[in-house]
Amino acid sequence: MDLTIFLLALFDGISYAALVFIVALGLTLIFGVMRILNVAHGSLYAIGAYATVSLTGFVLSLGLAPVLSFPLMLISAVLVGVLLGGPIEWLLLRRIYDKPEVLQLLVTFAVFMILEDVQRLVWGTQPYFQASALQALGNVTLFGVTYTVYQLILLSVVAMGLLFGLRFFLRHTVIGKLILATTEDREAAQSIGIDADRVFLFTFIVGAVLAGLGGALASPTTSILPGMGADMIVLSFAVVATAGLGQIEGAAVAALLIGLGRSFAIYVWPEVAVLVPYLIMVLVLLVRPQGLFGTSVARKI
Amino acid sequence: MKKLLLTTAICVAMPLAAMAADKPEALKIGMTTFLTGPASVFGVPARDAMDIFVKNLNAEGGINGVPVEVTYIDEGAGAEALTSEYRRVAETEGAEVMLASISSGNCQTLAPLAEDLKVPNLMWDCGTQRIFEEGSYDYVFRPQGNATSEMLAAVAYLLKTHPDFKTIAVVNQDYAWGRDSWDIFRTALEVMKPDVKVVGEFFPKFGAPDFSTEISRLQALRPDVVLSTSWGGDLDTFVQQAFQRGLMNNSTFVLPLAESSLERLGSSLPAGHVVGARGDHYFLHPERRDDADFQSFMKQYKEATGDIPVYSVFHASQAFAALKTAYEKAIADNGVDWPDEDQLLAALKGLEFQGLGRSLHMREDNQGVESQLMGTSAQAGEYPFATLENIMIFDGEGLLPPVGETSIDWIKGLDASFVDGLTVKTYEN
Amino acid sequence: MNAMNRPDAAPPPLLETRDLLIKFGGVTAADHVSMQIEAGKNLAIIGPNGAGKTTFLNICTGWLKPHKGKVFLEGEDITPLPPRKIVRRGVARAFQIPQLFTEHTALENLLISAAAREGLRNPLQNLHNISQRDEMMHLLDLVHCTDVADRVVVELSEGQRKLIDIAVALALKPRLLLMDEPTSGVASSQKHEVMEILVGALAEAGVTSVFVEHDMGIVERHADEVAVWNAGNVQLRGTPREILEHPDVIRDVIGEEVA
Amino acid sequence: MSDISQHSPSRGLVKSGSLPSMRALLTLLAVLLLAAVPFIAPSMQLLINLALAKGLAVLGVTILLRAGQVSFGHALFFGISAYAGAFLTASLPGADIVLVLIAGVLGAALSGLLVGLFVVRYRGIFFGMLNLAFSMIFWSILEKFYHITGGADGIRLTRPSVLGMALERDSFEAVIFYLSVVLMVGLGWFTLRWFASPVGQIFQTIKTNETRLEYLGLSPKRALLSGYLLSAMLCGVGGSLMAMTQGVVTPEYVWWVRSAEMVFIAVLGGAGSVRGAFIGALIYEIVRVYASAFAGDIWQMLLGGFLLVIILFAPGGIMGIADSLIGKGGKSRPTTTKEDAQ
Repeated sequence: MDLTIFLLALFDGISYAALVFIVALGLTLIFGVMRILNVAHGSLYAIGAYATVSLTGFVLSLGLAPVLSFPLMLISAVLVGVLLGGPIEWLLLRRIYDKPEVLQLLVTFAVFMILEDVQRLVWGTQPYFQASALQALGNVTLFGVTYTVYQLILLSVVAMGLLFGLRFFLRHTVIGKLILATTEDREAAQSIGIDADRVFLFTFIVGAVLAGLGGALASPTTSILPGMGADMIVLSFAVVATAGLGQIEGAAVAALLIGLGRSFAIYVWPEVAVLVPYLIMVLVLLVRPQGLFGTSVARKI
Repeated sequence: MKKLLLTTAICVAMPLAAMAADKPEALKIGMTTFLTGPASVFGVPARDAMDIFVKNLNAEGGINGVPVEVTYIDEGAGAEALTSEYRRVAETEGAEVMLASISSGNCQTLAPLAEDLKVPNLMWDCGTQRIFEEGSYDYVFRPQGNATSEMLAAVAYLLKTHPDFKTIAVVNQDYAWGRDSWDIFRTALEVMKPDVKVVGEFFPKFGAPDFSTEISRLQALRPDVVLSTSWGGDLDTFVQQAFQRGLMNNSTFVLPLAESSLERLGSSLPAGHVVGARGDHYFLHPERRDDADFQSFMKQYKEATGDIPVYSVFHASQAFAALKTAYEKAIADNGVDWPDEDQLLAALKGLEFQGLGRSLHMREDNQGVESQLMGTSAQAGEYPFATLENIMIFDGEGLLPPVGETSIDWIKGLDASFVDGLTVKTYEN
Repeated sequence: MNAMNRPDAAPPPLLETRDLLIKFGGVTAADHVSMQIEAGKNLAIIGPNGAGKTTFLNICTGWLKPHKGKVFLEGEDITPLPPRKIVRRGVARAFQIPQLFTEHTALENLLISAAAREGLRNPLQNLHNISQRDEMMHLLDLVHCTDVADRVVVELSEGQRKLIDIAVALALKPRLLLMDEPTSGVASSQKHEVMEILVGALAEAGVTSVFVEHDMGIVERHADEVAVWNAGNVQLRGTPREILEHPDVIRDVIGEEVA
Repeated sequence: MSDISQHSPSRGLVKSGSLPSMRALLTLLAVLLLAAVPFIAPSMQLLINLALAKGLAVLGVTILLRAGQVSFGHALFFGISAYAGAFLTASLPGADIVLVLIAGVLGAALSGLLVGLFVVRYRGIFFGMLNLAFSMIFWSILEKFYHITGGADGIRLTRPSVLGMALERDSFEAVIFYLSVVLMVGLGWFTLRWFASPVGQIFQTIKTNETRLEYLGLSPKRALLSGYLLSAMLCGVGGSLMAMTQGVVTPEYVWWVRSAEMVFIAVLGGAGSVRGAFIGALIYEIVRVYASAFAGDIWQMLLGGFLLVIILFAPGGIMGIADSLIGKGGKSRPTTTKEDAQ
């Protein structure tokens, strides 16, 4: 493999990893704080994409500039977080925090099934495509290969921004510290007057916004169609488990591993590309059962 | 009306001519189609079209006075639900004819089942050529072509329009259709233009949301031709991403199923790429677009759905036409009010019928002979999406292996003269 | 075998540790502990909280691996073995916090222990019908828990669970039983009675025991020997009388107990 | 993690007194009713057959629930067994039904051992997700190596012979149906006995205290492996029956949604309940087929809503509801009232 191909595979891997990371980030945040593995995350991702496409289509039909699709992505993501994430936590998850993890997981699975049909009822079955945001940024050519600025640069920048932004938010803001305190010991946090319910609601909404944002950012690059959420959820599970559940920086590393693994596989041995995320997950967990960055808790006797 | 009079006359003349079945209250048919899942891009339009066909026919009084009722079965609900529901509709609801299915996998499951249940089954959309090449059936018919005729038409059109290409790469969906269609295409290319080099073979997983890496590789490989038999969201994503990154300026794309994506792709499918339609299916069919039945359907469909019809609508029209024609033929041939099953099967054998495309007929192995329409994309400006120019319609007969031969073996015995031996009509647009 | 290398020496002690070292972060929980436990005696371990008593039990049973040093059971190096293999060699353990199958009844906890001991494998035999049932009922009787035999242990009092925890360990018919504060959950009025029964049962079955204890009254009456733990090592060792009258012990250990 | 299993492991250990219990009577009635289906409701036969096959696989998942573990990848063994049968009939046309079943279960057992040796080191979410990863790897392989596996369209499993006789579809389906009923009763009975046996009880202690298990001189991993193997084999039996009933196997047999569906059914029926596995499968399958037939494209939504209602309002599942209807109350001490042993 010569250097050019190596670099090409690297670029592809990074832009793919960036998108996967943004989605996995919300999943791992919710798990880290609430100990819930949210299967409906995939649906929120899909709905974020659908909402962006619809809003952008509407704005464009009014004859407004395509650049507006960028703020619309953010608006869609927030809408998903507040209108869907909020009620899911408030109406459903709140009732089951004392139930076993697996029942919680099944509740989110049920929400996933329901939202899959909601998407179909609202947006139908025909694929949507809305690439105006992608086209607005144009292309860049490297080693004779054309990349879109959107995928190669914007997605990576957004991913980095979210990573460092979330780190800063959790460690240096009051709300962030409240979240961290609740994560470490819910009862202790409540005893010093933290409203854990509100922290959970807030966290879930932030996680859902991240899922929606992932979908919104993915929307100009791909067809929006039924079933897109199911694939994404399995992939981001692999990222999150490889990283160690609840590990934010770890998710970035795992997303890169999986993204690069996949793109190098396409250059070297395309037939195994689809296996790569799972192989990496199994190999990592074989060596480190708690994930790359997870910490194992020794049982006290 | 003439047929009806004839039927009545025969009935009067030979009252004891045949054992007739009682005329049912309604002709119940079951149709499997994707209402959920990615393939609902074909399934839902076909269902919408079917509703129109049935409504129109029943408004005219149905078949010999018998109205038609369709029960739809969702192929997206999974294999168990599909087979149990298929049996329920065929056995309990008493459907006389079944139309199944879109997915080739489901056809392979349901064809033997139909044979066992002894219910006539029209395979209305699935592409796999294997069914009749690997088994013989009395109850299963296919009122359409198959993967072999579809791929050979694509090869022939490519060789006629781009005789000088040297390299080809393929990006197909990773499932049976993507693999089988490439097998046929490659085998044909090897015998008809042996100097072509295959420089890349990619089978991204079904429903892949991103082809960036494949496109980067294709840009580095610079093949003359890029083939993709993908469909639905996969095809849309691939073409959009390829278009965005300029790949479509360097390579000619051959997209045998792109007719079903034209409207969605909009301006992202530039001029000069090869588009196919799994048969002679095109909402501006050069031979049919001025016909009254064609135009009135297009209008009804647009009113009902707001879209232009895609090939699955044409396939549904063919299956429905085959069904209707077979019943009418059986009634006429036997001089009965309503045919029994054997009479219906006899009528289906070698049946000639016409849906929204050219007229078709069934071969002795129950495989339909369907013409194939190929064209080149053009952004003419009349529609906000690409339309076709330099359209060729190939006669179906020459594109199928003789009865009893398997496609791949037959294609291996062909050579470069095959293309010139085909019957083809060419239209500007 | 070490014993073979020293043909003229006395048979090796039942349990021996040599130079055990373990650190948690900056804290040295076992500081070069070398200790011998002879068969047939009840050894009490006393010492302030955090002195490393439980850590010592954890190392001896294989739950923790020492950073340095070795553990020998009758001369065999058992340091690398996991707890289950050490248990199989006759070392049973009862815990400070009872480790029971919380959704099973008291009797079932014992039956499972018996089944584990006997290696019962028949998938069609009901656990309640195994031939060790009477033996287990007897054990329950011994720890005064017959009346709660069919209660799920999660519903029982802390004291009852501690006793059942010990009974579960006894059901394994060990040679050596390590106990972590066996009477801590038992009402103070019953502590001596319980220890009486326990020590009697141990003697009857020929089981050597080591128990961590804070109650000096219990130590005085029921231990044959006492080891005083401090800062990760054995500070003193002797008969209960010698130890309890030792001025250091009165200052460091008993004083704390009183406080 | 999680005591998802709503059943105390010790339930059923003590046989209830001389009173023939309501529950045993109802079970007998239900089995007789099932056996009569081909005569009284022939149109339901196939549906119920598929539900029984699925129920056996759900029983496998149920076993793990008793140890507090949940696998989101048990469709793996379902699929491996089905493919083993398909490959067998492909290379040995007309192979006997018994042979197909044995090949399938062997395949499931072998793969269960291999995967099991690895996953028994993990608990909780990781256990669930690793199982998922393995099933997804196998799924990708099935899709990728389509020249061997037939890809997404799968491969046909031609009808096996029955004790040397080649049967028509009708008689074959009758054979498969009664074979499924017999296997349900037999394996259900065996599982109940196994649960109550020392090995089964030791397996179920994984849920409550592995430390004590280790200090009984037992290996928690090995204990979990024994149940894992049994669960894989049960999934294998289910997969084999399903494949022979359907006559075709596709990668969909292994797809993660199917694994999730098995857990779904297990919870629906009453997590940890042997009868619940089959009752859950029957109800699920019927709801699903009729929902997809009569509610067109919202069947998933209906099922999702159904699941939510069960988890939020009837966490004991259908068996929990049934128990309270029979009037035995969910909260009383299980040993004296509820017997799993027939």
